Formats: sequence, C-alpha cells, structure tokens
Amino acid sequence: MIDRLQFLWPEIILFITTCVVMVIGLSKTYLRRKATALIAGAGIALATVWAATRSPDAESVTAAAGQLLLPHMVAYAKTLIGIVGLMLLLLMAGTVDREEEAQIAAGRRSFDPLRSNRAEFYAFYLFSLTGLMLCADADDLIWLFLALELTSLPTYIMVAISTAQTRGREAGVKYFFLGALGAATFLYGFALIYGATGSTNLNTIASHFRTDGISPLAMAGLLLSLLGVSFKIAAVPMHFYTPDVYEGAAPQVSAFLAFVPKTAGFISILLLCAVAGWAYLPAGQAGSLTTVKAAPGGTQLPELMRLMLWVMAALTMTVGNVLAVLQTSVKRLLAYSSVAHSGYMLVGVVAGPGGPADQGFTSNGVSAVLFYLLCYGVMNVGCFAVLAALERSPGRDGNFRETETLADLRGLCTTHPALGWSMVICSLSLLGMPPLLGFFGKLPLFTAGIRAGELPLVVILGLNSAIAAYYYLRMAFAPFLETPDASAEPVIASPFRVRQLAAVVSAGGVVLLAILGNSLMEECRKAGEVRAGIPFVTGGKAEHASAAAD
Amino acid sequence: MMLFSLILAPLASAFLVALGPAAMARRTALAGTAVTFFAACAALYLFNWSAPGYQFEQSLPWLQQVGINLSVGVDSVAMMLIALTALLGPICVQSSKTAITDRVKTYYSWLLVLQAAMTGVFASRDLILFYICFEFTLAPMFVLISLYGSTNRRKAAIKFFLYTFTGSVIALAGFVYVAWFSSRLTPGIVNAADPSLLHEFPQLGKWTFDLATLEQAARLMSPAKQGWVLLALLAGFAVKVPLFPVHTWLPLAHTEAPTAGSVILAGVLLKLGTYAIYRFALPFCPVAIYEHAPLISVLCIVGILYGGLICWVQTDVKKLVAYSSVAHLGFCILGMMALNNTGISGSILYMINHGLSTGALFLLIGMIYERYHTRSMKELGGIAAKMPIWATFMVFFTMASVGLPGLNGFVSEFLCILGAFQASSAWGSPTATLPNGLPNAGLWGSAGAAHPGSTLGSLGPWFAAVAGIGMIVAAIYLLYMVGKVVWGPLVEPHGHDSHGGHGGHGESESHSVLPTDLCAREIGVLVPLAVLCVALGVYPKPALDALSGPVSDTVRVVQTARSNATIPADSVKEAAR
Amino acid sequence: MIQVLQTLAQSGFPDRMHAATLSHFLLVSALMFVIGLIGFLTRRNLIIMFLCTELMFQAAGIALVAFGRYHLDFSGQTFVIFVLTVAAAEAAMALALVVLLFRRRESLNAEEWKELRG
Amino acid sequence: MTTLTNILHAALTGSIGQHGEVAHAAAGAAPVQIAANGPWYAVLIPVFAIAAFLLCALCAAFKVKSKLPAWITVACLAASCGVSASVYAWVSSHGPAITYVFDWIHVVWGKDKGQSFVANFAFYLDTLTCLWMLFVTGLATLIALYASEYMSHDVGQGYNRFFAAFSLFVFSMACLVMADNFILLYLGWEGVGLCSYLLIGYFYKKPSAVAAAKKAFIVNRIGDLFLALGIMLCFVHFGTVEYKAVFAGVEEYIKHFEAGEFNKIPPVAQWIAYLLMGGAFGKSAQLPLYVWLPDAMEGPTPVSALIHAATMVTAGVFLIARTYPIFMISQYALHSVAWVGALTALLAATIGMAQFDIKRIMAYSTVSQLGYMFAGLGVMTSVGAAAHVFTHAFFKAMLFLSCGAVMHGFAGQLDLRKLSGVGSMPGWRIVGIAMLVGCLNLAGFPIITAGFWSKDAILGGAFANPHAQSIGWILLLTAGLTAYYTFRVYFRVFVGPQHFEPGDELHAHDDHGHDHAHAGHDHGHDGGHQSHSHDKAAASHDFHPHAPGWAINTVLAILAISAFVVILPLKLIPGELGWVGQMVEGSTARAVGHMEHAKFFGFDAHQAMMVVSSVVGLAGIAVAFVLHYAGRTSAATSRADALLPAFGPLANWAQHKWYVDEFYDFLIRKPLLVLAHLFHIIDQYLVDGLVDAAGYLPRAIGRLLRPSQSGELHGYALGMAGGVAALLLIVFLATTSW
Repeated sequence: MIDRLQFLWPEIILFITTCVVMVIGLSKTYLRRKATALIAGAGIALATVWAATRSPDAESVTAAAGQLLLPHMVAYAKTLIGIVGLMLLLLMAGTVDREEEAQIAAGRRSFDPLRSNRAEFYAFYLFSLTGLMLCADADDLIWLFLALELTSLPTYIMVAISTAQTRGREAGVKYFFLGALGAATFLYGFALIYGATGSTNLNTIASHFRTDGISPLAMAGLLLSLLGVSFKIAAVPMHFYTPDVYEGAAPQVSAFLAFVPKTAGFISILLLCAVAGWAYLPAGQAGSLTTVKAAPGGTQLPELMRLMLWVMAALTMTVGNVLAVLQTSVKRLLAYSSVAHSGYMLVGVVAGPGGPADQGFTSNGVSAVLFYLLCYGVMNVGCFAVLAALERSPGRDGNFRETETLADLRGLCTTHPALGWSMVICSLSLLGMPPLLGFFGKLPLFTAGIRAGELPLVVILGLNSAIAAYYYLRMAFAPFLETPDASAEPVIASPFRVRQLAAVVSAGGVVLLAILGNSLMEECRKAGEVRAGIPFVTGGKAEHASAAAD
Repeated sequence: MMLFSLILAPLASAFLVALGPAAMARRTALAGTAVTFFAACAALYLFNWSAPGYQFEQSLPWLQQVGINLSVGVDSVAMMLIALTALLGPICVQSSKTAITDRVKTYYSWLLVLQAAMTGVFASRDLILFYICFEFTLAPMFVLISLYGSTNRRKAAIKFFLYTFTGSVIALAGFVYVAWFSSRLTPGIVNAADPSLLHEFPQLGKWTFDLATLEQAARLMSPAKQGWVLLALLAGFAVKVPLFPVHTWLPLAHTEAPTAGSVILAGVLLKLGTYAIYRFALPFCPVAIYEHAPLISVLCIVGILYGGLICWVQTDVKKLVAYSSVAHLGFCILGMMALNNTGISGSILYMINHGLSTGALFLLIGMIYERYHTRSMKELGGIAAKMPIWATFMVFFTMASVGLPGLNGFVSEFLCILGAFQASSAWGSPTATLPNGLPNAGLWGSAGAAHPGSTLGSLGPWFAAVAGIGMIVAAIYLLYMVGKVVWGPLVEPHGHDSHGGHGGHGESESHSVLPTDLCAREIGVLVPLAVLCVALGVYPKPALDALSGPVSDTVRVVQTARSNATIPADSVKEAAR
Repeated sequence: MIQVLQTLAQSGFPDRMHAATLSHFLLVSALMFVIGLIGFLTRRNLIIMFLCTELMFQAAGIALVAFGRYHLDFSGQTFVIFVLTVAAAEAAMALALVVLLFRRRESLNAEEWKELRG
Repeated sequence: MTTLTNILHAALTGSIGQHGEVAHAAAGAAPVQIAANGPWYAVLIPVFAIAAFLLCALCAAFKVKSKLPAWITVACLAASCGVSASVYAWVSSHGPAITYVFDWIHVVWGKDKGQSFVANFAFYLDTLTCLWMLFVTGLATLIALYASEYMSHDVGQGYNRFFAAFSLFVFSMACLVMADNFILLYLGWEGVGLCSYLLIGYFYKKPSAVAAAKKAFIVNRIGDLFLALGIMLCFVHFGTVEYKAVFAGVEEYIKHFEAGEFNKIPPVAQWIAYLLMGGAFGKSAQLPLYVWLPDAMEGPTPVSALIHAATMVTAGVFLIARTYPIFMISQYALHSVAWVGALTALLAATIGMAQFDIKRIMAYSTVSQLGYMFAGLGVMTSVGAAAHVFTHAFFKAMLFLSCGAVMHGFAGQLDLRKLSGVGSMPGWRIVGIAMLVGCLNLAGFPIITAGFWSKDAILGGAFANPHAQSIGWILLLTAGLTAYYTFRVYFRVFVGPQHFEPGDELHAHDDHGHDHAHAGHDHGHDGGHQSHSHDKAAASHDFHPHAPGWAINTVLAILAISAFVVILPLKLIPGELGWVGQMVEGSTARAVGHMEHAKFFGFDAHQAMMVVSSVVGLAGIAVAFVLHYAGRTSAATSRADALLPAFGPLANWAQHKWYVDEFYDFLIRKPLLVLAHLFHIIDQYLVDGLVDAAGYLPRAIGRLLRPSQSGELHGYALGMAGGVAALLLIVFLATTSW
C-alpha cells in the first residue's frame, strides 16, 4: 500500500497547498490574501514537476503499479493537468471578491472573512485538480467514484460564485442538479458492475470479465457507467447543461469546466473501456452481448459498448456543431464546440488501443485521446482567456460586464493586438487549420479511426470539422477582418493583466507545441499503452496471455 | 536548401512587411517577391532538366511519431509550377499598387504568406506537409477576398473556404488510409504482390507519410480500395480544380476577389487541385483511375460545355473569365485522364498556360475595373477606341486563352484532346472483317491493321470530339466578350466623359491616379506574361522534354498497375486480412 | 433483450419461496432509482428534486449492500459508506445553492430559472 | 533579276523534264523521294512576313503617323515573293524537299513508330507549295500596295494595325502552305483565321463589322474542330502527323484504291478524309459553313480581295490538294467533296443573282467559285481545281479591288441600284477596264480568258468522270448563272447612264479624321442627280467622287494584265493546263488511278465542254445584257425587275439568302443561347443551390435541435433520461439477434 504513495505525491502536495490556501486566503493582510494565488500556483507547479519527473518509471510499474490498467498514463495525465491547471490559474485572477477588495482598498469596508470568497475559491480549484489527478491513478471503482466527485463537487460552487450575476446562480443550480443525476447514473452502474463481478477492483473485474465473459448485468452496469460519466465530457445525451453553464459562469470558470471535468470523464471512460475489453478481449469472441467486432484494426470492445460509443461520438460532434453554428455568444459557441470536441475524442475511444500489430502513436486511439486532451486544453484556454481578459466598463449596477458576443470581438487585432491575435490563432487551431496544434490533435484521431476500420466515423469527423470551420472562421476573423461598430461601447482590457498572459501563452503553445510536438507524442504513445496480460482469476489454462492475441 | 529558401523567402518578407511601416509595405513586398523570383530563376538554372527524378531533395525530421517529415523535393512538373508561382508573385504585387490603398500591410503580408504556402504545396514530398500547405493557402485567400473584395465578398470568402476545406478534409482521410495501408505492409505481403517492389520499402511496416514510400505501397491496394481512395482524394481535389458539379464557389470567389487574388486563384490555386490529382491520385490509385477515367472525363466534358455556355450569358466580365476557368480546367483534367504521355504532358502544360493567360485576363479586367469601377458588359464597350494598348493585350490574351496556335494555349489544349483521342483500348482490338469496307460496321475498329498512334486508355475519339466542341464554345464566349468590351461603339459607365482623353474629372481617387490607357507599370506587369505566352507557344519543346521523364514514369506506373491489376487484388486482400 | 430476461430468470427471479433474495433487493433498488428519477422529472421544487437525487444515490447504495452480501464481500458496504459521505457533502452544497437562489428570486420553483437558453 | 530569270528558266525549260520524271516515278507507285535538306532560304518567306508584322507593331507602339508601315509591308512581302520564286527555282531543279527550322512540339514516349508526337517548324517544299506561295506572296504584295492608298484615310489611326495584321496573315498563310506537318498547317490555318478576324473587324466601331468578324472566327472554328479531329485520327492511324511519313503510310492503301478494293482499307484511314474535309469546308466557305464569307465583306476591301477571295479561302482547296492521297483512299470522300462543292456553287450563285450590294455579289461568287474548285477536286481533276484557284486568285482579287475602288470613291456606296456608268466617268477608266477583264474571266468568256480554261477543266473533268455526270450538269448550270450575275454587276454599275449616290461612309470617315484629298472633285458627275429625290440628295450635292490614285490604278493595271498573262503558263506549256498542271502533277495533289473517261453525248468530255461552256457563258452574258443594259435609262431600275414576279417568292428568298442565316440562327444559335441561359439558371439555383442547401443543412438541423436547449432544468433532465433510454434501446436493438 505504501507503494501506492509513490503515485500520490502530486495529489498530496496539492492537498497540502489547498489547506494552506484555505487558511491564508482568510488573512486580514491584503498581501497575504493576495499570495493565495501564488501559493496555489507554486503548489500546482511543484505537483506538476513531481508528476513529470518523479513518477515511478517503467521498471517499477509492474511491481508497484501492477494494478493499473493504463500504467503510463498516470504521469502524463498529471503533468498535463498540472500544466493546463497553471494556465487556468492565471485566468482565475480576480474572479471573486473583486468589488469586495475594491471597497476594502478604498477603505469603505474592513475585511470580513464571511464576505470573502477567495479562500474557498482557490481551495475548490485545487480540490478539483486533486480529484482530477486522483482519477488518473484510480484502480478501484470506489476510488474512481470518489475522485470523480471530488473533481466535480467544487466546480458546482465555483460556477455559482464566479460571477455576481444571476446567470451564474442559474448555471450553478442547473449544473449541480443535472450533475447529481449523472453521478447517480454512474454510481448505479458501478453498483451493477460490482454486483456482477463481486469486486470493486478494476483489475479483478477485468480478470473476471476475461475468465467468465461479460454477463448482461455487468454489461448493463458498464453502459450505465459510461453514460453517467459522459455527463462529465458533455457527450450526447448528457450534454444539455453545457451551453447554459458555460454561458452563465465567468469565462475563466467556463475554461476550467471545459477542461477539468472533461479530462476526468475521459480518463474514467478510458479506464472503463480498458476494464471492459481493451485489456484482454481477443477478437472474434462469440456471444451476442459480448461480440467483438472483428474489424481490420481490431477494436476490442464488446460490440454493445463499441456501438454505443460510436453512436455517441457521431451524435455528439454533430449536435455540438450544428448548434454552435447558430450562436452569437462566444461563450455559448465555445460550449457547443466543447461538446463537439468531446465527440471527436470519442472517436479515439471507439478506435481503442488496437492489437499488438498496431504499436505506435498513430495507431493508438487512447494516445490520440490523451494528446487531444492536451491540445484542446491549450487552445480552449486561449479562447476563453481572451474573453476573460476583456470587459466592458461598469454598467448602471456597478458591475463590470463580460464581453460575450462575436460583435464584441470585432477589430480586436487593432485595439488589443496580443489578445486579438491569440483569438485568431486559437480559433484557427480549434478549427483544425494546419499547421496549428488542433490539426495535429485531430490527425491521430483520423489515423487511429482508420486503423480501427471506422471509416464512416472518420468521415463524419471530417465533415464535422468542416461544419465547425464555419463558426470558428467567424470567431477567428471577427477580431482581424471586421471593424467594431462605431456605436458600440468600446471593449476595454480587464485590469487583471495576467489573464492576457494566459491568452498569449496559449497562443504561443498552440504554435510551438505543433512544431515541437514529437516528444509530446512520444509521451502520449507511452501513456496510451494498455497493460497487457491480465491474469485469469480462477486457475485456468494460462496464467498470462498477451492482450488481444490475434 | 533551395526549396526551403523559396518557401521561407516570401514568409520572411511577409513578416518584414507586417512589421515595417505601411508606406514601405509594397516596396518590401516587391523586393521579397523579386528575391523569390530570382531564387526561383536560380533554381530553374540549377535544375537538371534532363533527369527524370526528384531534385533539391531535403528532409528534416519533424513529427516522427506520426511519420511526418519536412521533406521537400521537386521534379520538373513541380519545378515549373513553382516557377509560375514565383513569377506571379511580383506581378501581383505590382498590379496592386493603385488598387489597394488601405490596410496595405495586411494585404501584402498575406499575399506573401500565400505565395509561401503555394510554393510549399509544390515542393513537399510528404503528404502531411503537402496537406498543411494546401490547407494553409485557404487562410490568406480568405483574408484577401473578405478584406479587399467587392460587395459580396464575405459570402464568397466563406463559401470558398468551407467548400474547399470540406473537400480536403475528406482527402486527408484518403491520405491517412493510404498511410495506414502502407504501415501494415509486411515483406510477405509485398513479396506476394510484386517481389520487385521489396527494395522500394526501406520503412516497411512503419507509419509514414513519405510520398515515395506511399506511392509504392498504394499500388498494392485492391482496385476496390483504390476506388474509395480515389473518391476521397477527388472529393478534395476536384473541388479545388474545380470539376463540374463542385465548381460553384469559383465564379463567386473570382468575382469578389481583388485583382491580385483572382490572378493567384486562377494562376496557381486551381493548379493545386490538378497538381494534387497528378501527384497523388494517379500513382495512388492507378487501377481505379483507369477504370473511372471515363466518368471523370464525362464530368470534365460537361464542365467544358456547360461552363462554356454559361460564360456566354454572363454580363460580368470577370465572372465570364471565372466560368471559363471551369471549362479550361476541364480540358486539363481530361488530358490527365487520358493516362498517356500526350495527355498528361498536355495537362501539365495546361496548368502553366492557363495560369499565364487567365491570370493576365484577370489583370486586364482589374485594370478596367480600376478605371471604371464596373465590370458589367452592359456598361462597357468599345474600349479599344480609348485604350488601344489595353485592347491589344486583351485580344492577345483572349487568343491565348482561345487556344490559338502559336500561343501557349494551343499546345496544351491540343495535346490534351489528342491524348483523350488516342486513349482507347478500342483502337487496338481487331474487329471482324468488314464485308464491304463500309465505315458503318465497326466504325473505329481496325480491319487487321494496327493503329500505331493509339495508346491504352479508357477514353476515345468521342470524348475528344465532344470536348473539342468546347474549343468552339470557347471561341464563342471569349469573342463575345471581346466583341462587347473591346470592340463596338464606345460605351462607358455614367459619369465618364466619353469624349475627353482624361475622362471622369471628379471621379473617385483611384480613377484620377490612372491615365486613360495603361501606364508603364501596368504594361510592365503584362509584358512578361505575354512574352511567356508566345515563348511557350512557339517553342514549347524544352518544357515538353523536361516533362517527358516524370510523365513517362507516371504513365508506366498506371499502365503496369492496370496490366497486372488482378495480382494485388487477390494477394493483398488475403494478406491484409 | 431476451437474454437479459433469461439471465434474470436463471438467477432465480422471481422466487416466491424464499423471503428475500438478491432479486428482491435489486428490484427495490431499481424501483427506488426509477422513482427518484421520475420524481426528479416531475417535481418542480428544488429541494424535492434534490431529495429525489438522494433517492437515486441510495438506490445504488441498496444495490451495493445487497451485492456485497451476495458476494460475501465488504467492498460493497465500504462503497456505501463513501456514497453516504458524498451524499452528505452534496446535501450541504445543495442547500447552500438553494439558499443562494432563494435569496434572488424568493422562490424554489425550478422553472423560474431559464434565462440561459438556446 | 536573277530570281526572275530563274523562274522563267524553270518554268520554260527545267521543270518540264524534271517533273515529267517525277510524275512517272510516282505513277510507278514508288514513293516520292523527298530530300531532307531543302533550301534554307525558304525560311525567309515567313520570316520576312513576320518581320513586317513586328515592324508594323513597332510602328503602332510608337504611334507612327505616316505611310511607313505600308512601305515596310510592301517591301517585306515583295522580298517574300522573291524568295518564293527562288525556292520555286530550287524545287524545280532539285525536286521536293523539307527545310527544317526548329523543333516545335515533341512528346516522345517510345522509340517505335507512333510513339512520339512530333511537329516541327519545318517546311515541305514541293511544287504545290510553290504554286500557292507564288500567288499568295505576289498578290499580297500587290494588294498591300493597293491598300497603302486605299487605307490612307486611316493613317495614324488603324493604318499600323491594318498592315500588321496584313503581314501576320501572310506569315500564317506561309505556315499553312509550307508546313511539313498537319500541326504547323493547323497553326497557319488558325492564324489566318485570326488575321481574318482582326481584319474583318478592322472598323471595330461598327457593330456589324464586329459581328461579322466574330461569326467568321466561330464558323471557322467549327471547321477547325473537324480538321483537328482529322489530324488526330491521322496521327492515331499513321502514328505521325508529318506529311512525308503519312504519305508513305498511305502508299500502301493507294494500291488498294487503284484496285478499287476499298474494303481492304481500314475505315479509320478512310475517316480521316471526312474529318479533314470538314475543316476545308469551314475555311473555304462551303456548305454548310459558307455563311461567314459574305458577312466578311465588312472588312476593308483589300482584305476582302486578298483574304476572302484570293488566298485564305483557298486554304481548304489546298488542304485537300495537299492530302489528296488521303482523300483518294477514302471511298466516298471525294464524292462528298464534289457534291458539296457543286451544291455550294449553285446555291451561292442563286443568292448572288439576287443581291444588290456589289461586294456581296462578289463574295457569293467567291463562294460559288470555291464550290467549283471543290467540285474539281471531287471529280478527280485536281489540276483543274488548282488552276482555277490560281486564275481565280487574280481575277477575283481584281474584281474586289475594283469594287473597292468604287467604294472608296463613292463613300462606301455599293448598291448597284445607286451607281451607274462608273466606268465611263473620267478617272475611272482603268477601274472600268479592270472590272471588265475580271468579269470576263469570272463569266468564263471563251478562249481569251484564263478563267475560261480553268473552269473548263473542271467542267470537263466532271463530265469525264463516269460518276459525276450530275455534278457536271449542276456546274454547267452554275456557269450560266455566274455569267449572268457577273455581267449584271458590270452592266448596271460600270456602263450605262452615269449616275451615283454617295454612301453613308462620309460620316464614318469623318470619325476617322478622314481627309479626303478631293483631287478629282472637278470630274464630272453631271449625270448624277436628276433621277432621284430622296433626302440623300442634299448630302450628295456636296459630294465629289474621287477617282483612284496611282497605287490603286497601278495595281489594277498589273492585275488586269496578269489575268491575261496567266493564260500563257496555262496554255503555252504542254500538258493539261500546262505549267499549273505540271506543278500539281509533281506534287501530292496528283490524281492517280485509272479511270475510264466518260463521254459527253458521244464526244470527248473535255473537248465538248470547251464548246458547251463557251455557249453557256456567252448566253449568261447575253441575258445580263438584255435585262440590265439594253435600254436601261436609270440606275435604280432595269428590265429584270419586270421579270421578278415570274419567279414568285423565289426571288425574294434568294435575295434573303434563302434564309440560311435565319435558319441557323433559329436552329443552332437560339437553342444554344436558350441552353446557356438554362444552364446559367441551373448553375445558380440547382448546382449552387444544392451546395447552399448542404451548407444550410447544419443550420437547419441546428434550428431543429435548438428547442431542446430550452433552458429548463426539467427539459434537460428529461432529455438526459430519454436520451439514455433511447441510446440503450438503439444499442440493444442493433446488437441483439432476434
């Protein structure tokens, strides 16, 4: 058990930071309060560096982490979470307590711990990241459930308190209630899986499936779990909340929502799929519910799951895109696009890791998903960062107002060149315009999909990219090509300049990661390897068998 | 290094333009394109025209996890198109001097970026690098159209972007499929299909987008698979060409684009499609293309006649020339589908020639537009009386476009049609003896005598004959245009003094800048194109000789693949499960 | 579909002879889940709706306990403990949110909150 | 002078022996020996012409405002003519040869025959080439001289342009005639078409001129397509487009032809001729593509004379003559040629009879005479056809130039009802004489006119051919009609009471900055105005016709003399049609094969025709005399008017050119235009509409789905629950085996 701690140091670091932040944030001294963000940043940075450099290496994996189904994913996922988390942290500056602090600074009011939200906000943020990291090294249904809840519970509050507007409250309540519904669904699914196999340990469950096949009860559990978890990734039919919540929340929190729960959801889906098939199922096994599609690439999910994921992938990207086309609010548009991007990533899940013949980054759908999460995180943060870095002068109610519509972005390249060009670059990247990062994110999805013989799905993916091009094009070129309405109220930069930094960093990342992506891809390739050789539970003919022996 | 510098030079000057002052933008851009042009001239000089293979090859490792490298290299086909691109660069910059007066920095920098991307398309030897450049041409063109175009520019730009983007995404799926197929090849499979190919695969079983490897690998695909790949590739490239049913973005884009944009669009961008078909569709799916050539050719022919007739009823001069591109490129692809040396050589030459003559026509129309701010044939007429120099050039380039022998258009058009004419296996098949020698029995069959000038292929004289009607139609609409605009009684839009030498006092600014007839700068822009039109028409031999190597290779590939089409069909199906 | 029923039949469902088999527990759990869902869908009061989600959570809890007993395994019960904890946390959050909302609108009707749409 | 001597030498002595030999060799079915190294200076013929073009273009660029381009052109073309003569001298002493200049189009894909497409700039020099080049360059020089005066009102305006296009025409014609392969011929073929286009549209401000130019180019293009396809077929079948190799290939089929075994000749080979024929019909204005030629008269008269009467329109004849072996091996090709020629001749003659515009009459007579030439080719008397081309070139050019002089002098007036007695006006004597000479030739006045002999050869050939009797009768009828309408013009315009009304080009010329040198304004026009009373009278009071100047007169005089002189080479040198006959016999246009000679009512056809055609010709002239001269007192009316009702609507129809233009317009142009509009609509609304619809589809689906995002919590929950249920149902249904 101590061995497991090797994996948990980043989470532990984050947890400690959280505690510190919770206390410091309530300090009466302005400078100390202000330091919360810095401390949080330092904690995340430390956790990231730790995860990147000190994670157990490949040799010790079998010994210490033998229980993990995706052993190499842990380090990668945590590093990824840490990096994007840092970028998000830059954005979070000034999200809460803005008026409060202004009044305190003006001397109209003294510091009142009950009125301040700063400590909670950063603590929740860190909790959520902790939960997300915990998802990555889950090897048990209980662990997974807790990690997922730890990821999402803080987000409900963050949404609600991120803005002073009523919309934020509405978003929070919708998110919370529907989230609870989703959580109940996957919890019930977990219960059924447990019931069917008698274990909550993923490894044991996998072995059980390997030995006895997947019983209908287990299959029902798996499907329900997948559906429940797909709430986190905003896949159809669990996507309804997305636009409302993203629109209602402050842009920086929307950026957070687009990355953190989504990553948690995808990690869970990957784990569930690994349990259900990738890790052991040979192609061509008979049985109606557990039929494995004998596709040329060798998708090794049970046919039911594959089909469901297939339909979900196709529907998710299509629904997301067609609804995004109609939007004028950038946040809402990005929300729908986030739905669509989940659909793209599901293609990677459908493709799966492939058989032993399909080694390599291009063939592995899991690697593609993991790589895409990074790409999506970077470029999406960029877009939201631009929105977060802009605002309108305060209206009658004294609150500053968000920039939201496409019209607000017009002429940004001349008024705020850095933000404008960041928007252009990030939108083009989301569009998939080569040679930006988004293109290289989609390419492995293409290759893996084709490897798995999912040509129709790949074509749907391609067509959806084209539909998406329509609105991304508007988003990309509104800052550059159009001139602002003379009558419109001018858009000004938010006083929190660090948000601009986030935008620029994202844009730079979108360009640079594309150029220097090779080593990243190498990491993803490793991270996407599903552990082969799950042993049989009851003493069978063979103790070990290579995964998916054709 | 040569090719990288050809790509980087415009890119670097784009940055210089963007960072420099607006007043210097045009001169910087001109210098940049001129440097590129001279570099291209140097490349032309250093290029060994008698060698058939690729030259200036270079490869820098990039995303090796995906098998993507920065590989460049050109054969004579690509070299010519790069030269065309480099030539049009300074011409476009010069032609924009008076036409573009605001946001000049943006304009010239995107123009330069566009040039770099286009050069990249022709230079790449890696499918993804190609695709990157291919797609990246869209953004600059989108900007040029939607910022500097005429009234309906936004719609045109979006349509242009989305239409071609949609197509090329599907083409990407085709590329990936081929790469996947290649990655699964094992020595066993290759051996079973064609043992002689084994040495062609240094990276057997690896995922790569290297063109040379994939060319070899793709041939082992079964005809059915080739058919699907062909469909995917055509989905992307036929839109770009554009072939008949997917052409509607072109007239709109052309009409709305600024002059230089139209020149680039007609001159080079459309050639990306034809070049891609030549470079990828032919070697990747030789059997499928052999089988489906008649179908594609029918589309070409419909495009030729349909597009030509539509030209005839246009009132907007620019739209007329735009539709004429649909017709012209129909000839180009028709020649390519002949799959013989004549046809493909003609087709490649056609790419260059169409770029020169149609590019020049767009320049000329732009010059008129700058003066009169209209392109409607109802408002313009008899310009020859007022602008004899312009009229001379107009008639000249129209004749080049019509395909008058002695000018460039003829050589390529004739070769394309001849290629289609020759390419029929019916020529070779002996038919029953004719009892009375009447030509009605077995019209094209040969009574025992062979036809030495025929080649294998799936087109035939009827294709050539029907496409040939397009030559008549071309004469109809182009002369209709010349008759309306150049000849006839002088008609000018309202507000233009029809008697005075310097018409239109008090007209808009750009009008007063320009003299009535062409100025030295404008003549300077047109003369190089005219000289090349004559040169390529009178002495096309060097070009044709240079093409013969690569074209022969392509033809050999297609014909070989077709002749042993049955072998890979079976063995690969077995081996690749 | 048929196979699902078959499997259920094979696992002894419904068995009138014994008092409480696994099937009964599962049936109860499923009913609870469905009742919770239906309640969530039909009721408009936010607190009631939240309680319905609690019902769904607890349905899962019943299933977990039953399965744990069936398998003679403790992890099911362990799981339930955690579920209860989480449910408690959720309840706290739910109430906080509801209070927040009530302050704005003086109402707990879920239908009042539809400003965000489209 | 040396060259002149050479020609005479060659014509009178050297050539006889030489060509006798060649002809014999060919008759023995041995391939004609063609030397590969022709005289280098053959290149100079087109080079001089293109040099003239370039210099004139330079003049245009520098806006030269003098007659410089005319003199450049005359000088260069004269030089070309001289070179042609020396080339002829070379050819007549060395036999046919090829002069290679440079590689043009080379596509090579193998070493075997047919595996390369090679078309060089190389010249095939044989006597046929020389015959054509001599009269083309010679006439071009003369007409350029004529035009230097004729076009003088445009000095500084279109003068440069005119002579540039004129020179370019000669260059193209040289390429056409001297080509050693079909592709170079095609270059010349389309090149002359271009020049024709440019020159017809010379008065580009006149919409009718522009329309005529366009029509000429497009109709020619139709023919060109057939020519191109013929060339392609030729390439496919023979594996080459070079004459030398093609004729070598045909050689084998000629044997079958001589044996009458057409079934041994592959149909593909036979089809070549049909396709080439289409090209010839287009360029030489034969049925059904003749319609452009009459309209082409919108161009300046020198152009009509050179291009649309003497040289370019005979390109079709040249093509068939050049590729005569190919036509011979095609079973029905020559018959078709003969019939088309004969019918064209008749049709054009009937139209010509009913026209009033004298230039148009000449145009129709050109069409008609071209029909004769085709008929001549078709009935296997290529010699006759070539001779008719030769003689026709001179007399028709002269006729046109005379008409042009009238037009020039009377401000564009060409209506024969408004001009009378021009020939007797002072200063117009030479024009009158030239016109008379031309008319006599055209009408085939017996014995003394060259036109008589050449036409007679064709008529004789037709009747001598056992398969072409009916063609002979048609041609004979046409001969009569020709004589009638030719002299109708002469009697109406050049003799009789003096009368004129000026045309409407006064104003047009003013537009051009026209400075009429009214040198001849004191010449009498006393008979001018008495008989008419329309509004034009006022205008014409101030009008003085100005008689032609020295250049026009000189040219007309030279041509009038040469129209007679050409009889000498035709009749003084032995053989059928003498010198021309030898030229043709020594070339590819030689008709081979033995054909039994049919008799004309028991007489030898040729000898009988001399009499019969003389009678017919004289009869035509006599009718014209009676109807249009005898007793005519005014310009506007004649005795023929009284006869018109007797023909019913026929006369009207003929005057309206049998409504052929309208028919084509209705049958081809209109439907095409409708189709074009239809396509345009389809393109906008269907093809593009589909694209837009596809682009709209995502929005439409989006609109459809949008209500699902109602903002209501319950709606979302229901959506989620329902979605999950639906998804599970779908998945189960899809995977369960029922």
